[in-house]
Amino acid sequence: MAVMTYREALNLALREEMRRDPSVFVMGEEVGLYEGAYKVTQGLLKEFGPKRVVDTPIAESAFTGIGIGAAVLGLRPVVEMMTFNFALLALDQIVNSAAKMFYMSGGQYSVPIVIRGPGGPAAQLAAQHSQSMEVYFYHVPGLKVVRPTTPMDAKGLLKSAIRDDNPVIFIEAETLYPVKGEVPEDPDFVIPLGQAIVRREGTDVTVIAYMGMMYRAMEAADELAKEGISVELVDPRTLRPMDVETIIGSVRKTHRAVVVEAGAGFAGMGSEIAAFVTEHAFDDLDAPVERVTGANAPMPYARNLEKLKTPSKDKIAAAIRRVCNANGS
Amino acid sequence: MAVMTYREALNLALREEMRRDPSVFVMGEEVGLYEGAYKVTQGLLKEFGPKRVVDTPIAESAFTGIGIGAAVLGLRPVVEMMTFNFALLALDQIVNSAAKMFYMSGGQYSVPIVIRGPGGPAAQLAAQHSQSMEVYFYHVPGLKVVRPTTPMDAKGLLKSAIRDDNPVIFIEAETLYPVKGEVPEDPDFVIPLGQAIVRREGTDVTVIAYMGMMYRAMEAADELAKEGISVELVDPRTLRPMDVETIIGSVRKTHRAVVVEAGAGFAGMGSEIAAFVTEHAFDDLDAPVERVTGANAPMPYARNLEKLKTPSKDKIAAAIRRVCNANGS
Amino acid sequence: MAKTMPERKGHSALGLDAELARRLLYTMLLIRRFEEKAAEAYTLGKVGGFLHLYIGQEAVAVGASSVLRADDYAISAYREHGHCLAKGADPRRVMAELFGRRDGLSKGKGGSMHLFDRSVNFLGGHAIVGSHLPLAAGAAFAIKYEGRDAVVVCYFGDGAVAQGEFHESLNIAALWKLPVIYLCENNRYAMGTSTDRALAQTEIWKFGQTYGIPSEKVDGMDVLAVRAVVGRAVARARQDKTPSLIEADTYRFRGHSMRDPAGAVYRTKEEVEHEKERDPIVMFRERVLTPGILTEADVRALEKDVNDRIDEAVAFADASPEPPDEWLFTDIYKED
Amino acid sequence: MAKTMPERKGHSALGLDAELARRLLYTMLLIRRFEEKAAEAYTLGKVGGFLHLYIGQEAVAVGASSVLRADDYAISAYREHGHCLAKGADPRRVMAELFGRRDGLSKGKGGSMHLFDRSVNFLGGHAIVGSHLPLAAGAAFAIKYEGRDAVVVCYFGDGAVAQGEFHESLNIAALWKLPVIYLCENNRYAMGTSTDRALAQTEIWKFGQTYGIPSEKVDGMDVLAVRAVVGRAVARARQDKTPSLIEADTYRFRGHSMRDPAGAVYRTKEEVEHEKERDPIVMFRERVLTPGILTEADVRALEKDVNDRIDEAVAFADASPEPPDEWLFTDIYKED
Ligand SMILES: Cc1ncc(C[n+]2csc(CCOP(=O)(O)OP(=O)(O)O)c2C)c(N)n1
Ligand SMILES: Cc1ncc(C[n+]2csc(CCOP(=O)(O)OP(=O)(O)O)c2C)c(N)n1
Ligand SMILES: [Mg+2]
Ligand SMILES: [Mg+2]
Repeated sequence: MAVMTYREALNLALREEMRRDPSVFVMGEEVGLYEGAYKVTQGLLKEFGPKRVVDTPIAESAFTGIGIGAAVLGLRPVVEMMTFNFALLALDQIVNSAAKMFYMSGGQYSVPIVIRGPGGPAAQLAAQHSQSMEVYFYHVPGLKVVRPTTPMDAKGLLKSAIRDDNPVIFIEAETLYPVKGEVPEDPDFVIPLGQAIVRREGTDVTVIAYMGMMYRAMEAADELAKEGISVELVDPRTLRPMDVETIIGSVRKTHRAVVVEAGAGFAGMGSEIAAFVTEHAFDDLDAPVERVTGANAPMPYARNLEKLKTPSKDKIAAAIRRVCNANGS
Repeated sequence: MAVMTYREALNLALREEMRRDPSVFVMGEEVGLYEGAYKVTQGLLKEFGPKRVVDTPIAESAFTGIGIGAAVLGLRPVVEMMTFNFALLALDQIVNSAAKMFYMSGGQYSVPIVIRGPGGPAAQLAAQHSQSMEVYFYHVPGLKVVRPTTPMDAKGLLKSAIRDDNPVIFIEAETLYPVKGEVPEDPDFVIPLGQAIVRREGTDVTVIAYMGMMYRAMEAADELAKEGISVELVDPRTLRPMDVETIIGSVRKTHRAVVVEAGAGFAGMGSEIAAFVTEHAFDDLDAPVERVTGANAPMPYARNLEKLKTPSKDKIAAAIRRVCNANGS
Repeated sequence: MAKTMPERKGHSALGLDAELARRLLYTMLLIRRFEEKAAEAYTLGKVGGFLHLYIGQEAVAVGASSVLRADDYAISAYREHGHCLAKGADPRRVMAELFGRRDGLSKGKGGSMHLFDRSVNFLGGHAIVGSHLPLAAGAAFAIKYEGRDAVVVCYFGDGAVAQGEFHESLNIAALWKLPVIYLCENNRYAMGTSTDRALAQTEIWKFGQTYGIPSEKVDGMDVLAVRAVVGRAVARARQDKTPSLIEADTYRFRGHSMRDPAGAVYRTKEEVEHEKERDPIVMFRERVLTPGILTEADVRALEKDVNDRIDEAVAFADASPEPPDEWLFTDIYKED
Repeated sequence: MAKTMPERKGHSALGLDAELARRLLYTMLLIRRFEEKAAEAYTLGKVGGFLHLYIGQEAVAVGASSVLRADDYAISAYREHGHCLAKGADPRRVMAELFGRRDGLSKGKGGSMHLFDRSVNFLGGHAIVGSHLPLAAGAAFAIKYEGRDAVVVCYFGDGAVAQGEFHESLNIAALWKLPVIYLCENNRYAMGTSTDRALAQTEIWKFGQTYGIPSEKVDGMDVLAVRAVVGRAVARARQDKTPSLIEADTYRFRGHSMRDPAGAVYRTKEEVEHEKERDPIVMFRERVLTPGILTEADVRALEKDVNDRIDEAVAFADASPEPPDEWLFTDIYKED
């Protein structure tokens, strides 16, 4: 194991897969000469040359479609969205071409593409540049959707995504790029898509969270441990396919659940998780599932308002306390 | 009251609002000379002329953006998506321009636009032309989202949408256009956005459904009435803002709930409804909320497969029976 | 016997001998007959959804495909029966797809708008106007990446020209020198919208000039003219990866789809009748009969072959069962 | 005293008298100084997020705005401080917006990338590249719908030219004859991508030709040249609703944003130094000093006015409180 940043882990995953498989290439705005707006592709142009590290014009729909077309012919494109906010311009290609081609062709043409880049709340980037974008993808049959929380997951899941024969939406986070963690250097290390992970074992309540919210949930769990509340933390890692079993298994044990998400709450990921947890573990639940979500507002620029938009450690802790104090306990 | 089709009711709403307010105009592909791909705009070109009934090239992003720009200056555009499947091409404009401009400008520029057209399952139109599109919109703060089930609602809600100062996504259904019903001819008749309606009173279970699914739920309710199960049918009509109160009120009374939706089930509208019903009425619920949803698959072309994709009356009835037989009763 | 096979002698053989005449006429007749039967099946309720007929435009698909190799690719929009058949798809499996049956090209899951045939490198039937233009560039990108000399022909309508993806794709194809031929079938209408109501520039080929790529207009009713122009574009794409924009001046004799059967609101009967005088099949038949390249008997024999083959296709489709219910959930994800 | 007010004598007065010279120089200086102070505030952590400086490009906004009336509109992307100030916004409120304070133009909710000022018809700051081109056409549509003779100036970068919305908007603006002036500030780079790596056609003005609209290139470092070219375009738009495409040849002296301060990876130091010799403010100062249109004393007085005004803007922004917490939830929906 080596200690490296989330950014470095992604970079290593790209390098390893590009070395392993000549059909893997990277494409997007500023991925080459500029080495990535967030430097995830640093050094790749130097190692692999312009054929495999392709700078594109600002034309999200076209270069995503080009990636899809190339994937249909058997290449394995990794298309970078400089940020996922811009993926709305390519959404038709992703939803109507990438996700459906295998089905519409009756299994003739698969689309082994990865579309990756940062998404979610950033630092004072305001309404158009700070959106939690997974909501546009995880509903869609034909897509897989990954949100990796740790450097290790970033590496292991990105490698799986690249090797997957289906379109994978891989949303990183600007705020996590500098986060450090242990990462296996073994180029054969992968983490299968569709497997949640229990990040911390506990007995009183299950908290389901990912990305930045997992880090805040950890802080909340630390705080609550001092109060005698034992929190189990589950990270879905892959949002589609969702590892329902691991989550339900945990809730069956703890009898309580809190879902945390950064995005706006109405009809978000938390809604689905709350719904299936309740469906599958209704009789095991001692309290309704609590959702702690981003405010139902666009992202404001002002620092103080921005802070209020996304769930804080305190809000998460308060929700955990609430479910733990709910009757039935 | 007159009896007219859903299509005619929409047409009448457009006419009345265009007569009432010269700033209302209609824009989209084939809305004028061709009188609408589905004839919703029939006769409008003749009555209002090409200045107010504007045929556009096939350029969804641009003409939606043009509508938004015109709305910012105070006009009230009604932009037709020939079908909502094509709205993905305009999603960036809708989400990043229309929904956020009022907020980003600190309340200076509102965007009184209606974007309307059919969406949802149609007849053998396959994967790209038969999608339930509301999922891309109801999550977004700044948008309102309407799905009108009956001719009366179609008229009353479209008029409210046009008068509303915010961007309203108004999704009709191809399959409902020929459906007939009573419609007030009074040009002052409107139905406020954000109000659910109890379409049928009942005591044993609340079924929440809209559009085609409401009609199937009605058939199921008829069938179940014969078995002695009394079904209350609630139609949200507006998905955002959602009338949580009416739905919760009904569930508090019946203690059981089934949500039906045509779209794919994972992370759809049903997830949100199931989640908030459980949150608000957990102690009143005698069984977990059941979701009856479209299959998590793209829409197939073949008639037999297509039929399986969308919830049938039988599937709805079965779910209602299941919740009614769940322990707790 | 004539088949819809790619020419074996190489694409530069543009001289009109009996073999070539037979092949071109056969394929145009095949498409025409296929569609007449499909329309019939539609009115009988055997074909559902939207059905967009290609009748009148056959010379474009046939002329273009006649210069393609088996390892070249074609991709199209939703009016693609002709493109798919001309690339060599089996009419039986195409018809079965329209019928929504298990032996259809896409197992009945795609339908008329989503024909795909991997065995002949037909990359589909795409129904969001403009969306397949980037896909075509992507296929061309892959060809170049792999160092092959295949090419991609991308058929699209005049309606797609107003879409942003037209511009984005042409710009990138030109910038990166991708071996793709953008072949616009200008049939003067996008549904009910004539080109002059949709485009500030109705000479569509001129758009290519700004990007600095070879751009030409061709009589899309003349199969030999199409063959010649596309042949040159294919040679450029093959040899030095130069993309092209070609505008084929053509006309659809039917309405936009079976739901617009007359197609009469936005154009006059006279116009339609006048255009029908340019029927590409009638004209080409004259062209080969007059100098005696083919005889009347040859043509009758071809017609009979075609009719038999299409009757067989209908019978095949009729006999093919519905896809099994489980197939609703297959082909969503590819498992390794 | 000079103000950033629209000219009162009418847009055709292009002769360079002292009054005009003062106004143009004042506004360019104002923008330059504003941004220098904004950059300072950024390094002090008072401004957050992305901050894109306009330094080097001032002649474009100032030349263009100088021919606009108060009832004309302007709209831009995220590098819009200059466009907003040139249209007449109060620097105090612009600075307060950058500081995220309640007295900012957008109450602190928008920030540097989303300046809006209804009082001067500035339609915003839009941060999705290409997305405001249709919005500009929409505003022009509304003007025409209402029978007014106002116009819209839409500023955008060379990077937006590759986006589909560029093509869609130009086509529709030309087709419908909308009174919009598309003014491309070609500063040769979109972040780190030079135009020749993004566009098959780097002479951006040429794109307009295909749509049949007047298209011109202008030296974007020469405020009078910009004024003249945009003045003609405005006259055409006002009188007969003809849209135009103008390419202003300009350069950004700083990096793409404060996060790319050097802007040195993709261009050479020599290139930057060379371009700085075209500094639009230095050049214009020479231009007015040499023939004595303004005196050195005049210029010094202007500079002092500008510095005072910007100091005042910073003080104002500093003093303005944060927006109250409740404002997170206001301005999402407009209630009637
Ligand atoms: C993005 C999008 N918008 C609208 C439609 C609806 N539509 C289907 S075909 C068509 C007209 C296309 O015309 P053209 O490209 O000229 O092709 P043709 O039908 O003439 O072959 C339209 C508007 C669509 N399928 N996709
Ligand atoms: C759709 C979209 N893609 C990517 C970005 C990221 N981005 C921000 S600015 C920029 C470069 C734009 O360059 P240009 O249009 O030339 O304007 P300039 O910065 O030179 O003023 C890019 C790629 C974005 N904001 N929007
Ligand atoms: Mg056409
Ligand atoms: Mg630039």
